[in-house]
Amino acid sequence: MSSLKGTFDQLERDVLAAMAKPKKSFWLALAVSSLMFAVGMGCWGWQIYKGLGVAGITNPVGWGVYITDFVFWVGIAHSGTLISAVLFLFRAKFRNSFNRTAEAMTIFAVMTAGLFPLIHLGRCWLFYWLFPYPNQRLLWVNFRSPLVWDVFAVSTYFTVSLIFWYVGMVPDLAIVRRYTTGVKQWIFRIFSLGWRGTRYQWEHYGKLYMFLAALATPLVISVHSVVSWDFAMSVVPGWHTTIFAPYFVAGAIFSGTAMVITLVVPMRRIFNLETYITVSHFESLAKILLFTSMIVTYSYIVEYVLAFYSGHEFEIAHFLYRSFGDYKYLYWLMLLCNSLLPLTIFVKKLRRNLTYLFILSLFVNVGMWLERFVIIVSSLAKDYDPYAWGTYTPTLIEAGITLGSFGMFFTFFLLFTKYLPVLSITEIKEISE
Amino acid sequence: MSKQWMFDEKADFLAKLRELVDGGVDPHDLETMTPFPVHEADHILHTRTSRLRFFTLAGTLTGLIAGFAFTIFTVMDWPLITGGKPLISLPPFLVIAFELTILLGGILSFVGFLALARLPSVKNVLQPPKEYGNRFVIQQRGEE
Amino acid sequence: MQRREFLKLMGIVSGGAVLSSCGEDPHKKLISHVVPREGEVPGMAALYPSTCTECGAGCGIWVRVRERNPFKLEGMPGHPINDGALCIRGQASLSRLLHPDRITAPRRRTNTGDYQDVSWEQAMADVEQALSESGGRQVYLAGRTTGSLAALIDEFCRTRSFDRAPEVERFNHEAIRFAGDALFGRKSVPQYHLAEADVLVSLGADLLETFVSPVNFARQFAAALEKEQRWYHLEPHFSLTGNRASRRLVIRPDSEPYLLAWLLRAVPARRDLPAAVAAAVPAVTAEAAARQTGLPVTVIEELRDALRASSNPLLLAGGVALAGNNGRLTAVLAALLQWSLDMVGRTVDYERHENYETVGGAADFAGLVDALSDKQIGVLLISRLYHLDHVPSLRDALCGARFRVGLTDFMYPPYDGCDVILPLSHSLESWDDVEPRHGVISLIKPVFRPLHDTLSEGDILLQMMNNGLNYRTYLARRWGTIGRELLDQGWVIRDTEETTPTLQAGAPPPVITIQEPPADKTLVVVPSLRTFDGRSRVLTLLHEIPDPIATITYGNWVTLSVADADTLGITDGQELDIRTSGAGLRLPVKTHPQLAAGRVMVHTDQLDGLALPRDASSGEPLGILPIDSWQATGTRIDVPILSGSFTGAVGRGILPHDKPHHGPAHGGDDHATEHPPATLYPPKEYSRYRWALAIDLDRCIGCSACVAACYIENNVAIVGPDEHRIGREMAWLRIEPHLSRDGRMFFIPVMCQHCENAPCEAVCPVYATYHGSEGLNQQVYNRCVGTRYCANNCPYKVRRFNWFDHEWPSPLNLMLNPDVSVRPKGVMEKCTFCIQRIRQGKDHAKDQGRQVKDGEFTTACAQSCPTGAITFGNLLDRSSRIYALAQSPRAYRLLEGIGTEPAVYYLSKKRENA
Amino acid sequence: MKRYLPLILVAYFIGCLLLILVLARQWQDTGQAPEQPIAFSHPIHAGNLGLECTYCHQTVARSPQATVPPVSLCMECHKNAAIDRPEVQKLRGFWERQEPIHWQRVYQLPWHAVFNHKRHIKAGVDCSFCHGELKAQARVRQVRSLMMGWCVSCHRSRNAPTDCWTCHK
Repeated sequence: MSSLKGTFDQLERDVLAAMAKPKKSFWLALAVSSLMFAVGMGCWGWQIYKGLGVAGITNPVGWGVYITDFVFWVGIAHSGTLISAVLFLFRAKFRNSFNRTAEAMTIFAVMTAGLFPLIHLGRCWLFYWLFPYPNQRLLWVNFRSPLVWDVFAVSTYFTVSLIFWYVGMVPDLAIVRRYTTGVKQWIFRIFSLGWRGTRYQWEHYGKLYMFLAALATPLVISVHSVVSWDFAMSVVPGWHTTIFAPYFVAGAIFSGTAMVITLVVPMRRIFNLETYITVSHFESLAKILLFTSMIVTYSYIVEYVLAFYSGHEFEIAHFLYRSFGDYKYLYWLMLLCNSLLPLTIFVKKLRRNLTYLFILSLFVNVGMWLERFVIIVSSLAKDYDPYAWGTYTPTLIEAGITLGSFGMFFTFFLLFTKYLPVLSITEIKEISE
Repeated sequence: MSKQWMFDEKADFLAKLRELVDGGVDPHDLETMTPFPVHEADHILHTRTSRLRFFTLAGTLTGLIAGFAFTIFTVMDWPLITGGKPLISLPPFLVIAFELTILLGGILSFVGFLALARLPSVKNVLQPPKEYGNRFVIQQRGEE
Repeated sequence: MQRREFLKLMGIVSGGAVLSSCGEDPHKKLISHVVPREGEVPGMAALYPSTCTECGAGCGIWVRVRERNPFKLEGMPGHPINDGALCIRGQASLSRLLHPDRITAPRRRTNTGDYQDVSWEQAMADVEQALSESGGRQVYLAGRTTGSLAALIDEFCRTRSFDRAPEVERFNHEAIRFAGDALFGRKSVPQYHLAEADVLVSLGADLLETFVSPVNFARQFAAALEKEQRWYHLEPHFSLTGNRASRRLVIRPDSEPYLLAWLLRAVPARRDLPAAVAAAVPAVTAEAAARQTGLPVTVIEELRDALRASSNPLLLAGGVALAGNNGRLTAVLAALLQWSLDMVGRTVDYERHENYETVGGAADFAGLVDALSDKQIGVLLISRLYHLDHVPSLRDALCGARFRVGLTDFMYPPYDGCDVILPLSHSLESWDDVEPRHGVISLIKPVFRPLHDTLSEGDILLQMMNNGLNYRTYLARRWGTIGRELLDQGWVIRDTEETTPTLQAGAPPPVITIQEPPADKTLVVVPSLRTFDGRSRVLTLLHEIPDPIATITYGNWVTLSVADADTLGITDGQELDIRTSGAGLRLPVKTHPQLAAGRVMVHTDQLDGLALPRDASSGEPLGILPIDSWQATGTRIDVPILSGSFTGAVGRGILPHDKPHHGPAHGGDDHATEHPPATLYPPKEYSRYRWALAIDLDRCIGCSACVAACYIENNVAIVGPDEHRIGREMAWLRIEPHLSRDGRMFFIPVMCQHCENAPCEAVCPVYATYHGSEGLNQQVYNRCVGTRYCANNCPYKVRRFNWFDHEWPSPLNLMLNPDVSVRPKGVMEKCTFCIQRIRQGKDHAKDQGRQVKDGEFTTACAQSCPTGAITFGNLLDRSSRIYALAQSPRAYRLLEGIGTEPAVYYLSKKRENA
Repeated sequence: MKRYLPLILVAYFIGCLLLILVLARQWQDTGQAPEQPIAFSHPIHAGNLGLECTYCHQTVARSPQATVPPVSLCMECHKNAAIDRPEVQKLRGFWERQEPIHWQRVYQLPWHAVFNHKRHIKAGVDCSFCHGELKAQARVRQVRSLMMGWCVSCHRSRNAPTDCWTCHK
């Protein structure tokens, strides 16, 4: 079995084994996550019926858990395309082990993220007013609003990521086509577009993939920049700062990488993909994690320096409030998760310990969620007018919808692992010859 | 009638290919099917560089121009002042133009790819093509 | 005027067909009139004159009516009491008319103690039967009554042989009337001409809040501001009135007699006091007066000098100054000073006194209480009583009557157990007049069909008198020659035969002894700006608007000084247990930086049934109570405190002369040069109008009338305590109390600032808010999808989000302003500068082919403001008041440093408190 | 069967699209003409008798609302005129009961819009521009969509204000 064909056949069997008849544990996981999803949808339905008041958001904190979730999920969405596109352009070979997973994560995270702007709308049934389409009212949207940029950025990101993911999958779908029969085969026949792997197909395919990677890379950066501008474009002390774009991009990559680790560590074990996803691959990821953690920490410091150096009363008051005010525990917990714990990765032993990495990635996920929460909520809670100061406590509805978003994400992700090849077979073939 | 060779190893496949081209077979008459892109074969066969870049360029340029044109058109169509900013405020419009550049660039690249690679191939969807597994295949079109 | 002509006139105004309201969606129907009402144009608001009856001040109002529904009350310009302004309670009183809890039909008490609705015939028959059967005396006990109704009640009592009990009024100013009676033989409350005085010394009287005629006083205060009047206000606690005086002097509670006695001797008399009187005034040295009052000698000497130098002074005592054990004495000494400094007849007016003669003091009810306890009363008829907590003996004795007939609009506590309840029409449903001040008659006219099966008190009495008259004809007959003027103008000033009294020979009480005031901690009971004596508690809107001092909306509380809170280790919202004269009070606290240590402030209607000790001489409940002990209970009560911080505004560019400094480039105190326009773009040009608002902080007293006016004008939703606790109040306009760097309290009305460079506009994705062509920041409700980004980005935090659909329980929905939409859930809303009024004003001007004239119309807040603190107008009109104010060196704008260029100009205070 | 699966799918999507189009068309149709409590005839009054619109809709030029006439106005003529007709009998019934007539609104604006008849009349907009030729409408029918775009196009063409708050409240 030393022939290339033999190696490839083995590879295909290994990867496609994950698509075999699912085990009980899969069904259990699916049931739990879809139940969470259903709970979230139920909460949302109740919120639509009663009004946004069922959530805890209030004056002056008009954005709370929902926007936190939105930024969190957009952040999660970042690593997928980053790992795929940027590492592709850098010819970083270790990307092949999890680019498919990461891209799938991107798609599902963007889908999840995309729901939150709708959920947080007071009248979500009118969400289509956010799109510039010709209508009888002769009205357009306000292109000066960062929220419209969001609409464009997130939908572009979704579209391009979907194309990127799909294109990368076409040759693999053609492989699956070979292994399936009946209706299932029909579906794969349609979605593999009749791929044959001729030399011109490969030539165009290679160029397309490269262009998409080249387009996606600035897109990745722009999307989270735009998300950060939702805040930076405002006048709210604590939001209105120029470092937000790079700060948020780094934060997104940080949280996205953590989420990749969170997802791939168990997946690797469950689907026995140890041959293809090695500890060294994780070590590379851990280094990204460490690097971005330090950028994020640097940003935290710069924020404070900017505020205090500027001498701007409102900024100074805000940053004192952020670290010593109503949300101080969340703030210090965030620092622990995002700045202190990742420093342990400097120790080689730890960054090669998958269990440790997995636990650390969970902390980072929590920390990054808290970061967004702290930025959003504490900035709004005390801004200019002392009379209007207030605090915000999330309600069960918000918790339910957040839970539902995790449910949705994992539901889609579980279905993905079952119905699509979780590794890029073709690319592994390419490097393993 | 066409001829067909199948190989389990890439090296054998490349050797045969080189042999055929050196033997005077017109590369246009040779079609290969491989489990992954084999760039050496492209060198041997002098495969044309893909014209996909023109699609991408067209898409990005369209997106860029459309982004500015559309945003400027809408503010002129119903001029509404917000935040004391001028009607045509280019910095925010740049964001839209940028996103549209990427979006149309991406979409047109994909469309271009489908067109150039003749996908989706209806024939191959309705009737699955003959599968060669993970073999490297050379087909030579014979003279009719 | 012929009587027939007069009746015809009245018939036209009140008569005509009545629109029957039906359950169908009115928007799907076009309902015709059967006969049109003259002068009424459908789709346009009509104004009808009437008088506010929420308290006894008798402010004239215009009732705005559209499609025969009254939807807004406005002060009547030119009215002798309020001249165009209306207070917070007056504004809110419209909802009394349409309150869902009003009694809708006569009720009879059944054997089980429940009430059942009966017909008027039945109810009246029951009363008649009781009158014929019950035996014993028959007594008529009513709240304060003036005008024709008072005369009719007299007539009724005569013909139906009722005894008329003294009238019940919580704030009966007993001490003032006692002093007037004792010194001048006039048992009435004089009218005070605040505006005419050049030096005003007020002791305790909360002139700008509840005292006698607060709107009138507030207008006079505004007039006095123009004259640079020197105003000293002495009070033990903290009040809006004290805050607006040129000097607020905090004195020890109940220590006023020392000061007054000293002043009586220290200020040279302009009219001699009889020797006996002069001798009776205790000799108090300046040091003793200073020691007793807690004021420095220099300060009381300044007072003396100011009074001495004044050509037309006014000194008056009222409210908490008369609520202690020395209350009567303080009033007497104050009246003596009024005489000695020649105020009587000039600034203290007994000719046109306030009509309080028929009001009873607590002691006056003793006879009735005895009769009730002895079961001598057969039929007791009670009318317009809100509570009797201040005469508990009477309250507890009421059930001693064999048969009780209650005339009321709500089931207030005194009506519990009444045998028959006769529902009263609201004053907007009935004909009447009031005479709050001697010779000042103000018209009450129906503008609304009786909503329920109710009658006016006059009609009920006339029915019982069975003389074939109805109240309308009775009034017409009584008015006689003044009727025409009254109907045309809404009010009439009759000639008066009263004269200015002189000091009676053997006037003052023989011995004047000052009782020792409470030494240490004191509970000060004060009337509430929002609920008066508690009667306005039924008006939900008043709970929705925060008390301007505590910024608490719903619930009861006590106000505590910051120092005491520190010693007690108690914070806002924690419960304090106070023991005073044996009784206890447990309420959450709100700390206030302006309250002196050792004082606890509580509103009269928030005592939770605490029985107040009584004054030994007058029997009146005391308002100054020594606190025996206090302690924090450790319980936390979630009262909605709306203000995030009283003290946090310093250095934020909210208060005048209080700019933040953004780095070294800017600096200095002059606001005009500090911040150059923070924009790269050329300023926006306007063609005809640029609407703007100016708010004079010198005039703003914090009374919150504008807030109530705004609520009603703009259909702002009432959301209730639970929403308030988490910060979801809907007020478009709020009064923010802020403590300045130098320790003064500012009340700053904040509404949408209609910024030139509005941060909210640029961030709305759907153009739901944008800059209109006349400079308004416009919020298009139906375009709003509810991202709330605008609210986040508003530095003034004036935008309100509809977290739920709000309901106006029927029939409150009738008072919705038809020109303003009711915002559905999920939509952002905010102050519009009353765009509907702008629209109508421009519409009217356009009909005449001209521009809008300055002052032609104004916003609801400006219209209601008793001190004229708010000015609305067009900045492009160089001759307008708003232009002049915006150019004033006093003008500044909130948070100028962030470059929003607001259209609301605030004018810093002219005269500085020391 | 399996062979036709894609075709079925395509047909399904096209079907959905068509359904949406049809519904959209249906939704746009505005020609509602509800039945009225009295079958008042504009052709007779405005057409045959030649009454001016303002004879009955008296406030159209001085108020935001055109208003339906009060019953008393109808009765000024119908005390004597055409009293035998059944519809006039109905009218007299209302009058005798002194009961307002609840007409069905034909031209109905949504809650968030204001409309000022006076301004439009004074700007020279003919009644028929929005209400159609009432002389020909036996039963009054909504002839214009009253949709925002319709209002705005006219405002634009006549240089009338297009500030949102001109019409929105």
